[in-house]
Amino acid sequence: MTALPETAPPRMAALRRRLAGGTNSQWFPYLLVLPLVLVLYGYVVHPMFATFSESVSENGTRNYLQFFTSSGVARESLFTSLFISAASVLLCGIVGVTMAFLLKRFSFRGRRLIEAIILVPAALPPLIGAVSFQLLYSNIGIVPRGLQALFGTERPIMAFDGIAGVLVVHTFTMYPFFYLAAAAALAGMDPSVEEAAYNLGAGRVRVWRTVLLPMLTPAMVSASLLVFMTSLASYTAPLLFNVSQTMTMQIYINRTNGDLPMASAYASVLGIVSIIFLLAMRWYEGRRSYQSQSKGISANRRELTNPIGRWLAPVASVLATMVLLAPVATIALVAFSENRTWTTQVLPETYTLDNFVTIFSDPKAFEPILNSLQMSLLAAVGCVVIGVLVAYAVRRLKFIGRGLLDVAVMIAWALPGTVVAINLISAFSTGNAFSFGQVLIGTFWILPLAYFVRFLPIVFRSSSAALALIDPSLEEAARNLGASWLRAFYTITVRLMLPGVLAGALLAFVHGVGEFVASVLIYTSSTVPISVAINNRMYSFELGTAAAYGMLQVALIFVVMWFSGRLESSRTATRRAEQWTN
Amino acid sequence: MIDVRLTAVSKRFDKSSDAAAVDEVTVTIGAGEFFTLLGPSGCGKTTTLRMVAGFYFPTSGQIHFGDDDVTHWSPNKRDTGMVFQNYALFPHMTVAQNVAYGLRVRRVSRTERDRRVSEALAQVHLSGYGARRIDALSGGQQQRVALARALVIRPRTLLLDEPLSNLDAKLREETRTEIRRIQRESGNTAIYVTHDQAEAMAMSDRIAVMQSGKVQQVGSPQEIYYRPTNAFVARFIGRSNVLSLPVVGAGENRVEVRLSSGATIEVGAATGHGLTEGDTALVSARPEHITLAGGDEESALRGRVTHVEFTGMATNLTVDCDGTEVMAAVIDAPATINVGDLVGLRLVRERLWVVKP
Amino acid sequence: MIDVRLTAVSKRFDKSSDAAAVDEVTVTIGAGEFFTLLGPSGCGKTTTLRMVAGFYFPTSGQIHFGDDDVTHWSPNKRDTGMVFQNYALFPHMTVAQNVAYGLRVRRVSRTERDRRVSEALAQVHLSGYGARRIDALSGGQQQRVALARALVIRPRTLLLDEPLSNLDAKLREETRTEIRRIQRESGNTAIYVTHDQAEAMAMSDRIAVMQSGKVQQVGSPQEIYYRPTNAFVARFIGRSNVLSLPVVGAGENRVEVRLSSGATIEVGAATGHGLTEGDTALVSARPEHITLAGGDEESALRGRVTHVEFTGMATNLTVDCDGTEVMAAVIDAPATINVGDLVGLRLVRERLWVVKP
Amino acid sequence: GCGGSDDADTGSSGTPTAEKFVIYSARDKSVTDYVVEQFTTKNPEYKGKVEVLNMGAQEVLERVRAEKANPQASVWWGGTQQGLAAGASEDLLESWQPSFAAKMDARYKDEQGRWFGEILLPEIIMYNNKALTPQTAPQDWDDLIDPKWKDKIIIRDVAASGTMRSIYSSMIQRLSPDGSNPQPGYEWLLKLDANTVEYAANPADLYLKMSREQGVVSAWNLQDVLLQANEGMPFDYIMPASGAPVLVDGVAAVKGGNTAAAQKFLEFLFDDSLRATLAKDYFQIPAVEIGEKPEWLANLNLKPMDVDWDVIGKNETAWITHWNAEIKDKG
Ligand SMILES: Nc1ncnc2c1ncn2[C@@H]1O[C@H](COP(=O)(O)OP(=O)(O)OP(=O)(O)O)[C@@H](O)[C@H]1O
Ligand SMILES: Nc1ncnc2c1ncn2[C@@H]1O[C@H](COP(=O)(O)OP(=O)(O)OP(=O)(O)O)[C@@H](O)[C@H]1O
Ligand SMILES: [Mg+2]
Ligand SMILES: [Mg+2]
Repeated sequence: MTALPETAPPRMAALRRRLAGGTNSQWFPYLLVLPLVLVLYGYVVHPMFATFSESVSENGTRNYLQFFTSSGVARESLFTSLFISAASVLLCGIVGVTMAFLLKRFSFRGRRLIEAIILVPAALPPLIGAVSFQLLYSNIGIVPRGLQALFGTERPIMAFDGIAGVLVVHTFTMYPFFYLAAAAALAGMDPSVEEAAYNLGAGRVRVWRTVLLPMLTPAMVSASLLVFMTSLASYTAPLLFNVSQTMTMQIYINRTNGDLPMASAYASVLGIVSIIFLLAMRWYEGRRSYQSQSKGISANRRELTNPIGRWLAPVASVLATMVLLAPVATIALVAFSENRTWTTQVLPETYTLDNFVTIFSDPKAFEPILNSLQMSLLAAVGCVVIGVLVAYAVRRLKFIGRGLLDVAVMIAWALPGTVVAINLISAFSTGNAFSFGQVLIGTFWILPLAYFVRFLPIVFRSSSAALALIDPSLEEAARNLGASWLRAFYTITVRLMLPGVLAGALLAFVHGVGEFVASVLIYTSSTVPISVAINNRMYSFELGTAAAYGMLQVALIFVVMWFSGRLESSRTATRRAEQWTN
Repeated sequence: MIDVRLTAVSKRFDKSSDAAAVDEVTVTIGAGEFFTLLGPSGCGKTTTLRMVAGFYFPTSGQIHFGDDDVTHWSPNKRDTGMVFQNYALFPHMTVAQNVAYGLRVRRVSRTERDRRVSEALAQVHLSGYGARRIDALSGGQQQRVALARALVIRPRTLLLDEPLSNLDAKLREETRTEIRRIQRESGNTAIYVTHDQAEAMAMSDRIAVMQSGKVQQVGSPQEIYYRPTNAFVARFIGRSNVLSLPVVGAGENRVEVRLSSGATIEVGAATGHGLTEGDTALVSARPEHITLAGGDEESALRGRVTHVEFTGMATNLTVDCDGTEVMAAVIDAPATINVGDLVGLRLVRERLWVVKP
Repeated sequence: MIDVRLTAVSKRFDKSSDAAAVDEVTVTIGAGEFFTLLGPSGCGKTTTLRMVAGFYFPTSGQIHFGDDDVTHWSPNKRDTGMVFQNYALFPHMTVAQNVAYGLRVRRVSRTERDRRVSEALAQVHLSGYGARRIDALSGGQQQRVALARALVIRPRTLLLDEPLSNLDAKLREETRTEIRRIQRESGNTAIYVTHDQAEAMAMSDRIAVMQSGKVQQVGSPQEIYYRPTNAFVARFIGRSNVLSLPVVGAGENRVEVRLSSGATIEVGAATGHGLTEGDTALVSARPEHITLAGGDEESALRGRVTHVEFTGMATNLTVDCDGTEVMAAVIDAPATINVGDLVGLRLVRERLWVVKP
Repeated sequence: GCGGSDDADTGSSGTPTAEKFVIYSARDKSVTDYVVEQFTTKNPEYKGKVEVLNMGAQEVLERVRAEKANPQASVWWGGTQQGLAAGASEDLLESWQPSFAAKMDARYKDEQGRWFGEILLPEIIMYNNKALTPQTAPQDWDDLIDPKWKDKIIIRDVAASGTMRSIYSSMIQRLSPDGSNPQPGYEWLLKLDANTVEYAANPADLYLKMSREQGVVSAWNLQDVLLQANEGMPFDYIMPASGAPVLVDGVAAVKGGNTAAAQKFLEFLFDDSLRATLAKDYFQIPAVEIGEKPEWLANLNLKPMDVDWDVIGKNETAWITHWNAEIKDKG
């Protein structure tokens, strides 16, 4: 036993007694989160305060008063942004959860394929991805023009414009947040709870409404936070669909105008709104418990016949696939069309391989791809390590400042990428305490670090949602059997969180590969990420070449997703889904 | 009237293996009957119950509710109320919300619902716990919530999977009276799984004894106790001596066997026992049906006492009769009996019964 | 030698409310002792056990293991093996992996580990189930895995929270013998929670009876059964009549009370019972300590039989004695006793005991 | 910056052991690739030592601004007059006097030698030559606000584009030479907004929408129109009758960078034959006259509008902010 040696001097003994608690001691949570708090403080919180003080530097609170005057752009932008964000959450929620339901609860031909491509929209390359939406759904898009040609109308039909267009893009690119979270939660849920509801006479819809969805709350909260904040910080979509009265557009415009304080005011408001939303969600989630209280482990085998599902699910899924793949298909069309020949036609008339030839004939063509892969992978690993730890600390440990830590992690997500990048540059262009005296700007490490800071919230959130469903007594059992905290943590807790963690890591990786706004400010010539390569082609209006690059990126992410799908023992998943359909 | 009928129901979890969790079970449960499934751990009780509830589909066989073939109905159409062995409470709801769930689904009005919920909570001695979160309850309290949730909807068929296993004796007795009362009043059918034989005996109209997925015997508690079909049932329900004795004569409902002393006795047997002279019959004799015999009695087993245990009302003896250990629970045993004594044991003839191996 | 000591341990889940789940519990458990916590559902047994294991910290009070104050030690330092009431099995591991977990942590060599795992599985009758997934086990099988997982590491202190609640009588008896054997062999301490009084009586060296978070009595099974401190303990452990009788004389360890017939009898009482002439004493009399009295006996209770139940060895009578219902379990009751008969009941003097309210 | 001083003394010696240097460029990648290749051929000691990062003009400013404490770049190549001026006023740029400065018109360079105009960007009217002919296209700025062009005009979103900011500011300044009364300009822009069918997010978006005929007329810079037309896009331009505002696009050496190399590179950039090639192949109008003009340049009857860039410099932010808040999408 760990009895203290009697020879220990009294003061040593006192200290050792205090530390004897080990992970039980009240210091443990602080020790665990201390490094993280430093990182977050240095790169997120401190810059955030700097931003705030910048916003009040010149004329005090006057910048903020603009948000309260009825005619101001500021207020309108705030409302528009809030509206877009709320609507995006709703739409993404509906699409994501429905897809999770169809794919995880039914088995049908082609389900695996859809599962593999389901995240492709999230992998759409920046700029070219947005362009593909325009080419599809806007006034000049294939669909409206096709319909116009079909019905011979004067104007394009069903063209998405303005806020509607933004919402389409948001729904497409962000529903994976919901899909992944819901899918992971569905897999981790105690099935007998659902059975109990059926047994009490509830129909499928009712069970969803009253049991499954509430039980998915942690996942929904996590996804809602991510989508809400992404929408709030979304830039390209409003830009392309001409919704200039949004917060991010105003930040950009004010920066270009050189009105840095006003831009900072916008950024601060963005942060404040995000914090309020985060706190509201935390409160909502915290009211209930979601951990299974069942005794033992119930079989994951439930068998329900459902003739409607058997037909509906495949049909719905085929439709979904078409819609999902449309933007990618559009990029493909562009990639195979000759630069600048596709103008007023509904579809391009001439096709060519030139764009790919152009890329492949460049000896350095693969460099951006490899760079992006490498840096995103590094960042994803970092996100997993830190994100999981923080999620654990915030959910399971009691310490002062728990809520603040939660807020700090998420703030990085709410800030526009440009702001994060600029914060990083100022933090690392000289050696200081937070960078351990290292100058990172101009080195390889700055980009992975940026991705890490930006995408940590994804992993953190999804891990935290996964953790909410896990019965803490499992970890207790491991501790009781003699496992140290660390061992219990990685052999039990992390292992059970894995679906959620993997989902988050995948998203973080995918986002890393596509990241542009921050990358463009900190990349170096040896670390050109793929997004910057695409962007360069875009600016010289070599759409086809850019699209060809985009296709490479999509293909690459597809491969990664396919592999990670295998990793997560898709065999059991399939079996499970089969049992549901029976 | 027949309420629930299982016809040759089997369930194989693993298509490749040939062990079935439930194997060709055929039982018929009358309306209003209190029917118990009894059997050792892992014998297929829960699996059977889950097929009745609709969570598993039989690999083969049919399930009827009255005249309806419900084999493939979805669970929510069946109007069964199940207490899950693992409780399966809704963790995101309070105690009262859990109990009220089934009533909500049934669109019971608010006032009526509140009334019934608090009534149900009172029945399981949890009044005042309505607003608690499930994770702030003790194990036994959770089990009672699960019970209240199933009872409150007064389902056509109650399915109770060890609903009292985590309760103390006092509470258990009260609750079991309560369950029985509710079931009788509503006239509904109940299928009950328990591992407590006394409970099964006390509560049930009929009992099905299962082993390795197969039903060994179905009958009233008395039938099962006094006329077990086979050695397993005889031994599983209470304690029993199963003696191998040579058959010297056989009738339709009786068999004549010879004891080691040479005396022959007639023993009851089920119709169609199929034994003839020369066979060896297995005869079940419960300890309390064995008494001490006078030294000169002919039809007695003789042996040496190997163990004596005084339990108050009766004295438990273990006697070695020619290598067979025989247990006897003797009332009014002389205080002088000691280990090593030679005793004679008389079998209470009317209570002996021939069982299958 | 003292192994586990709880000193005024309290646990309040809700700081605002004044109800404590565990309330000033002080018990001392010797090394190698088999100690049982007994009490109604929700009385704080699990909470106490969890504080010993280190999952809850006492709101106040200390816990010592030997000379070490372990109140704030982390669970993995305590070398306790716990069977959780809800099993807490690792869903992502097979049966064998679950059982092996504690051994792996202890760096037991592979061969040794395999040996001990299969031994432990055999002890709980699950040989051959090693490769199964946990969710492919029945409830009772899961419980046995949980038990094996705790037993296999031979911990210094075994903490068993209703480890047999989902097993059938046969298996339960076998497993309980096994647990006792393992515990005796290793000489380690066990704290056992059960709701089965017979089990508690049969297994325990000492029992603590709890109610609403408070320990009511600690003692050997005999003490608790024959000399309960208060009416609650008397009624909770087995069945008991608690009669209110006027005190006519008091000694240090005895009290003289008057029966309704006018006769006085001497009843045993704990030292410091504090009763004096004129008080009313509560006297606990178990049904089996009440026999039928001859019609002329003086020191007898008289009443009319309201209920007769023949249970084989004994006949349970309920008799209404001047408004007090008295239960008696009479051996050799004349077959002629019927409801409505007037009977006399004799109390077995040596077994009566004065209890606190 | 500490990094800069190290580089300075090694670089100034001009030995073959040259230090590497970084260029932030808002120029097209094809241009930068070509120029750098020429540069290293001529200065072999710099082979493999020149790094070019291509990005938007705004990003160059953001980056240089953020890296002030430890500059990473040595050359800022390509940026509007306004952007460079902002950089200069924030003390981000090195002040020096290159050999070509003397030949340069004072309008096209910073007084203190912190930046120098490299090329001139006339802002003209652009149209889709499949939908319109040179005759049917609008001939002057004021034609753009004619209701007949309603929903025919596409504008690259103004606030984020140097080109567009210049054009819009010029339009205001045109109607109020001292900039004191922007109201007539605002009204003019309101009418233009009424005719504008859509604002394009970026140049690519503008080209896409123009070529797909969501609109057929725009205001844009000459070089890009010619480049795109040369690549086969259906674009052509009209030199506005009342003149084209001429923007200056310039270069600078970043303060604290590898100054020696930066100066060497910038000197090379003003090499006559190089500029002739760039003028010919990339439609650049050099800020310093070159000897042999390519045909298109010779035929270009550039008619500069008389724009007071100082007035614009003072008011641009206020005007564009006003436009953004009060005019955009309100006409
Ligand atoms: N996490 C909690 N929060 C609030 N109250 C709790 C919590 N856990 C238990 N309780 C309450 O504390 C009391 C004691 O609970 P405990 O689990 O110790 O009971 P128990 O004796 O183990 O009962 P059982 O035999 O039913 O398992 C109960 O009334 C219970 O409702
Ligand atoms: N999902 C499953 N997959 C595979 N085998 C299973 C599954 N569920 C149960 N079994 C096996 O089927 C058999 C019957 O299980 P069942 O749960 O019906 O037992 P039970 O009679 O309820 O036992 P207990 O009293 O222990 O709860 C057991 O041997 C069990 O291991
Ligand atoms: Mg079971
Ligand atoms: Mg408990």
